[in-house]
Amino acid sequence: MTKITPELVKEHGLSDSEYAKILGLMGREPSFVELGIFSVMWSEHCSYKSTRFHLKKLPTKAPWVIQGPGENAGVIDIGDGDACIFKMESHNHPSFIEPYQGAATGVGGIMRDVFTMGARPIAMMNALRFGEPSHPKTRHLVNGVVHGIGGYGNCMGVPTVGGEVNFHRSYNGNILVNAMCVGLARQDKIFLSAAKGAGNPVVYVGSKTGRDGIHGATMASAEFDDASEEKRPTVQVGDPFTEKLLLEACLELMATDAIIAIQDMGAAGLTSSSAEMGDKGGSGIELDLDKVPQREANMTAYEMMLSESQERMLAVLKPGREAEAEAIFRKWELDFAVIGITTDTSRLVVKHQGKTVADMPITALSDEAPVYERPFAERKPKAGDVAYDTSKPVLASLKTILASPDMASRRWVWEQYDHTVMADTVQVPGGDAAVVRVHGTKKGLAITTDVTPRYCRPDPFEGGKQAVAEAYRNITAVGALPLAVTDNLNYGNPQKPEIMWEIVAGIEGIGAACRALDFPVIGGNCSLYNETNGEGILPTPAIGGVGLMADVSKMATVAFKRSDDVVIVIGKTSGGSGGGHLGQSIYLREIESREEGGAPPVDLGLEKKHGDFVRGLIEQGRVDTVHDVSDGGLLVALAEMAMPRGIGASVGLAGLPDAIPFWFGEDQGRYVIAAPFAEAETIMAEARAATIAVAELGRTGGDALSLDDKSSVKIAALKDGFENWFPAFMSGEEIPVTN
Amino acid sequence: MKSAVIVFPAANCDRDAQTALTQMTGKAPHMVWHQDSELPDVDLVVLPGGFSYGDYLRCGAMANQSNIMGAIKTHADKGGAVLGICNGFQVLTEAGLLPGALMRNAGLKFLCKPVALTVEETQSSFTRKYDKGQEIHIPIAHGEGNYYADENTLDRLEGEGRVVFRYRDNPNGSARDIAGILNEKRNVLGLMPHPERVVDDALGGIDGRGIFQSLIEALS
Amino acid sequence: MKARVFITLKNGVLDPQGKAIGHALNGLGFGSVGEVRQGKVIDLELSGSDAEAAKADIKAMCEKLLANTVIEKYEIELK
Amino acid sequence: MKARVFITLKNGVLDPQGKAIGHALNGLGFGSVGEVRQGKVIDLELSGSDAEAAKADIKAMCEKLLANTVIEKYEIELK
Ligand SMILES: Nc1ncnc2c1ncn2[C@@H]1O[C@H](COP(=O)(O)OP(=O)(O)O)[C@@H](O)[C@H]1O
Ligand SMILES: [Mg+2]
Repeated sequence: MTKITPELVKEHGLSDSEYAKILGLMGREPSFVELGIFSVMWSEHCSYKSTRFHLKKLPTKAPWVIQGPGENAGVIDIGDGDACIFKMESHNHPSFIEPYQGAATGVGGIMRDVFTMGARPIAMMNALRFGEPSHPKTRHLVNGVVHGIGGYGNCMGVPTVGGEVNFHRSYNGNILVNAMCVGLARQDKIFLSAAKGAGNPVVYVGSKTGRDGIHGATMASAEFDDASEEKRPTVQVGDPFTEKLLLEACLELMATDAIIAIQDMGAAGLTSSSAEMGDKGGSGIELDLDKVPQREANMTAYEMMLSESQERMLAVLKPGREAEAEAIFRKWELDFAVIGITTDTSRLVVKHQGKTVADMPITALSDEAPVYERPFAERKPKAGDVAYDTSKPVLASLKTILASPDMASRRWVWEQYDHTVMADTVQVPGGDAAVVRVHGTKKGLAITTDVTPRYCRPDPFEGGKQAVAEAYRNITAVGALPLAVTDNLNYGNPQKPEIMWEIVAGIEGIGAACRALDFPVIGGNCSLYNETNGEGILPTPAIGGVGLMADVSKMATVAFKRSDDVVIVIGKTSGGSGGGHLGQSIYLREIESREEGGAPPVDLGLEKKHGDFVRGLIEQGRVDTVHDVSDGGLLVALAEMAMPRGIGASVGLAGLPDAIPFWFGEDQGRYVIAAPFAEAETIMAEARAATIAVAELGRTGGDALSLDDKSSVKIAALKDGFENWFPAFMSGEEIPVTN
Repeated sequence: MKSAVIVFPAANCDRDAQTALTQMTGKAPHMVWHQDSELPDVDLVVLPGGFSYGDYLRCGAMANQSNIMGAIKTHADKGGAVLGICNGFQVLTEAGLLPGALMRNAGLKFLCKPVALTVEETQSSFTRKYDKGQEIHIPIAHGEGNYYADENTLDRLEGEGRVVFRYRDNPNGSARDIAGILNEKRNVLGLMPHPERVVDDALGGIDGRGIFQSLIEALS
Repeated sequence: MKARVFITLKNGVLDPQGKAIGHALNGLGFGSVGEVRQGKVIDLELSGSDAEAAKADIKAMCEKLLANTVIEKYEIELK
Repeated sequence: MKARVFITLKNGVLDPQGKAIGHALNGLGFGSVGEVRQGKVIDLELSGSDAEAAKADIKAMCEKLLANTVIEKYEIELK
C-alpha cells in the first residue's frame, strides 16, 4: 500500500482543503488509486471548478436545441428528422510539447465525442494560435500541428473545411489548438451516456490500454516509475486507422438497439468515462481491471484507471447482447471485453487481481467536486479613439496588410487537409463559412470558428460579444441561418484575479450575444492556465458556430462574379469620431506597429437586423456575392472579394473626410454585397426603408482595385503578397522526418 | 452497367464512389467487403480512394493482401473493367495489376486541390467520351501520388498509349507528369485524381462524369 | 528470437525525403553531410529458434508484404 | 564516411504501424511473428574521417532534427 503523504496529495494537484473534503466524503483515507481518481475528476479539466459557476449564465435553450451542454456534444434539430451534433475542444498543452501527435490526438478526441453520440462526422474545423512568426519555435509548431491535423483527419476521411490561424507573441510559449467536429445523425438515433439500470454489462472497445499520458508528476513520484526505463512521455500517439474502424464499428452497433449508454474515453480515460456514465444514469459501476485489454505487461490499477490511451470507448449494453456486439467489433478487428457491470449502489468499485482497489461514491466525483467563485479584478475597458498618421498611402497599406501573417491566405494550411472527401463540401476553405451539404439533400450546414483575441484583452466583454457576432456574420454571409454555437474558452491562470476577470467578462459577453442573436451555446470546453513566462495568453474564447440553409444552390460566396455589379456596404462605418474604428485594428498593428485603443463595440440589435436583411437577400436568390467585414476593415474585404477571380472594382465614397479609418476601421455589423444594377437599386431602397445604413461604394470590373483619388493597384499584385506570405514563411522550415 | 465498390478498412472514399456510381448509372453498386472472396456479377469493379489500413507500411500494401484481391485479378484477367482511384491506384500497383509505384509527393506534403489534366488517350472504355487533348479539372487529395516507374516501363507506357491522364502543372513530382495509366489490356485504369468528387454541379465541377459516361457506354 | 529488417529505396530511385533531410541538415550548419537516404526498419519478435528457418520466413514476409520490390530492397539481420 | 542512424519509438509508446504490420503478417500465415515495431533508418554520407567527431555531430543532428526525442530514441552506427 502506498502511503498517502501530504507531498503525494500536492503532486496530485489537490489543495489542503480539497484533500480535507475528500477525507470527509470517504470517511477514511483514500487508497492510492482513489487519490488518483479524485485528482483527475477534481481537476480543472474535468470538473470546470473555476468556470462552472459562470458557465451557467450562458443561454443554452432554443426550440431547435435537442441536447445542450452536459453530454459529449450538443445536438440541434436541422429538420426532416435530421440532427446535427457538434463540439469543439482544445489540445493546447500536448500540441506544444509534440505538435504532430498533440494535434492529431486532439482531432481524434473530438471526433469520438461526436460519434459516441451516434453521429457520423461530416466536417472538421481547427482554430489555431501560434507565437510570433519570428519566434524560433513557431514554424516547427505550425508545421507539426497542420501536419498532425491533416494526418489524422485525412485518414478518417472527414473533410477539414476551415478554421483560423493567428500569430501573436502572447502564444510564444503556449500555442492553442482547438478542433471542432460536426456530425450528422437521425434524431431518433442519438446515443447518450447515462448508464441507467443495474446488472447491465459494461464493455470496453477499441485499442488496448497502455501507459499513455499518465500525469508526468505523479508518475515520477510514484513507486511504479521503473528507473531502468526511459522517462515516459506524457504525450499520446494517435492511431487514426483504429479510430476509423472504431467509428464504423460503433455506427454498426448503434444501428441495433443493444446499447444503453456509450461514451468515449477521453481525458482521464476509464475513470471519467465510468464515473460520468454512472453519475448520469444514477447507478453504480463495478470494474474488473483484469479484463481490460492491456498493451503492456504488469500495469497497475492506478495506471489503468488514469491511462489516456486513445481510440477507446466504454459502453453499457442491454444484458444478453454482448455476443452480438462482440461480433461487430471483431469484424472490425478491434478489442472487445466485458470489464464490468452496472449496480444499484451508486458507487464506483474497482477490482484488480482479486482485490478491491477503489470503492467510492460516484457523487463524490461529480456533484461534490469543488466549485470556486474565484475573486476577479475588473479593469475598465479602454475607450475612445486612437490617433493615426494621416499621410500613409492607402493602397500601399492595403498591400502590406494582405501580406501580413494574420491576414495572408491560409491556402498553405488548408491544401494539406482533405477538404473535399465525402463529396459534399459545397463551400471550400477561403470564404466566410464552410458549407457542407447534408448528404442526399439540398440542405447545407454552414460552419465557422471565430474570435478576435486582440479585442479581448482591452475589453473582454466586447471581445466575447464580438466573437459570437462574427460567427453569426460569417454564417449569415453564405446565406445560412445561425443556429447554435460551441465554445472553447482559452484563458490564462484563473487564480489571478485579472485573468479571472477576463474569463467572467468573456463569458458574459458571449452570453449577451448568444441571447440577442438567438444563437444558444450547446457545448464547449475550457482550457485554463495557458501562460507564456507567467503572462497569460490573449484571452481567446473561440466560438464554433453552425447554421443551416435550405438550398445550397442559393449559397453566396465572397468572390466578385461579374463586371458592373454595384458594390454596396451594409452597416455603418462611424467609429468613435465618425470615420471608422481604428482601435485594436489590424491597420494600427501592421502599419503603425501599435496595439492600442479599445475594441470596436458590437451593437447586437444591429447585428441581428443587418444579418436578417442580408440573409433574406441570399435566400430570395437576389444576391450571390457577400462578404462580412472583419479583420482589416472595408478595403481588405473588397480585396478579398476581388482576388479569387481577379475581378477588380472602382470604389469610393463622396465627401470622405478620413480615408484611413474609413477603409481600415473595424466597425462591426457590416457586410459588403455585389449585385447587378437593377437589383442593387431595389436592395438599397429596401435597406433605407428598413432604416439600415447602406452606401454604394462603386462598381466591379477591370483587373485593379481603384480608388476615387485615381490611385489603383493591380489585383494580381495584391494576390501575390496575399498568397505568398505563408509558403514563403514555411519554406524556412526543416522538414520533419516522418515515415 | 453493373458495378461493385470494394470496402477496405479505412478506404474512406467508398461512399463517394457509391454515390457517384448511383447517380451516374441510376443503379446502386454492390458494396463488397474486402474479406469476401468472390465478386458479384458486375462489369466494373472500383477500388476507391482513402487510407486503407491507415496507409501504414506503404499505401495499398496491406489492402493488396485482402481476400478479395484474388477475385479482382480474375475479373481483370477475364477482361472485366477495374478502376482504381487514388488509394485504389496504389493498391493496383501493389498488386501488380498496373506497373510502377506511387511514392511520397516530391513536396512531402499531402495536397488537396483541383488540378488541370490533359486527356491523353480516348481509346479506352474509361475515356471515350472525352476529346483527345481535352483539359479537365479534377481534384487530387493525396500525400503519395508521385508516380514512379523505370525508364523502360515509362517508354513502354507512352509507346502503347497507356498514359491516359497527365498533369498540366505537376503537383507531386510524378514521372512524365503521369496522373493515370492503363494496363496492357486497357481494362484496368488507375489514377490519382478523384473523378467521383466532380460529378455534381454543386461541388464545383462535372469533369469527372466523362469517366463514368464512358464506362456506361462501353460496358452496357 | 529477434530480427531486424531494413527496407531502403533501390539505388537510382529518387528519395525526396532523404534529400530534404540532407538539405535541412546542411541548413542547420552540418556542412559535412553529403547524400542522405531514408528507409524503414522493422523489428520483429519471432517464436521458434531455428535461425535458418526464421531467415527464410522473413524473406518471404519481405517479398510478400514488407517491401515493394519495384522500388525497395531489403536486408535481414537476426539478433 | 558512412553512418546509419536508427530512430525508433521509445518503449511503451504506441506504434500503430508496427501493430498493423504484425496483424497483417499473422493474417498472411506467419504465425511465429510476435510484437512488431517500425522505425526509421537514415543513411548519411559524411565528409571528414574523425569517427568521434562524426558521432558527436550525428548525435547533435538527432537531437536537433532527426529524432523527435519526446517519443523517439536513436542509435548511431558508423560504418
Ligand atoms: N486552420 C485552418 N484550417 C482550415 N482553414 C482555415 C484555417 N485557418 C483559416 N482557414 C480558412 O481561411 C479563410 C479565412 O479565415 P479567416 O480570415 O479567419 O476568415 P473570417 O475573417 O471570415 O473569419 C476561412 O475560410 C477559413 O476557414
Ligand atoms: Mg468572414
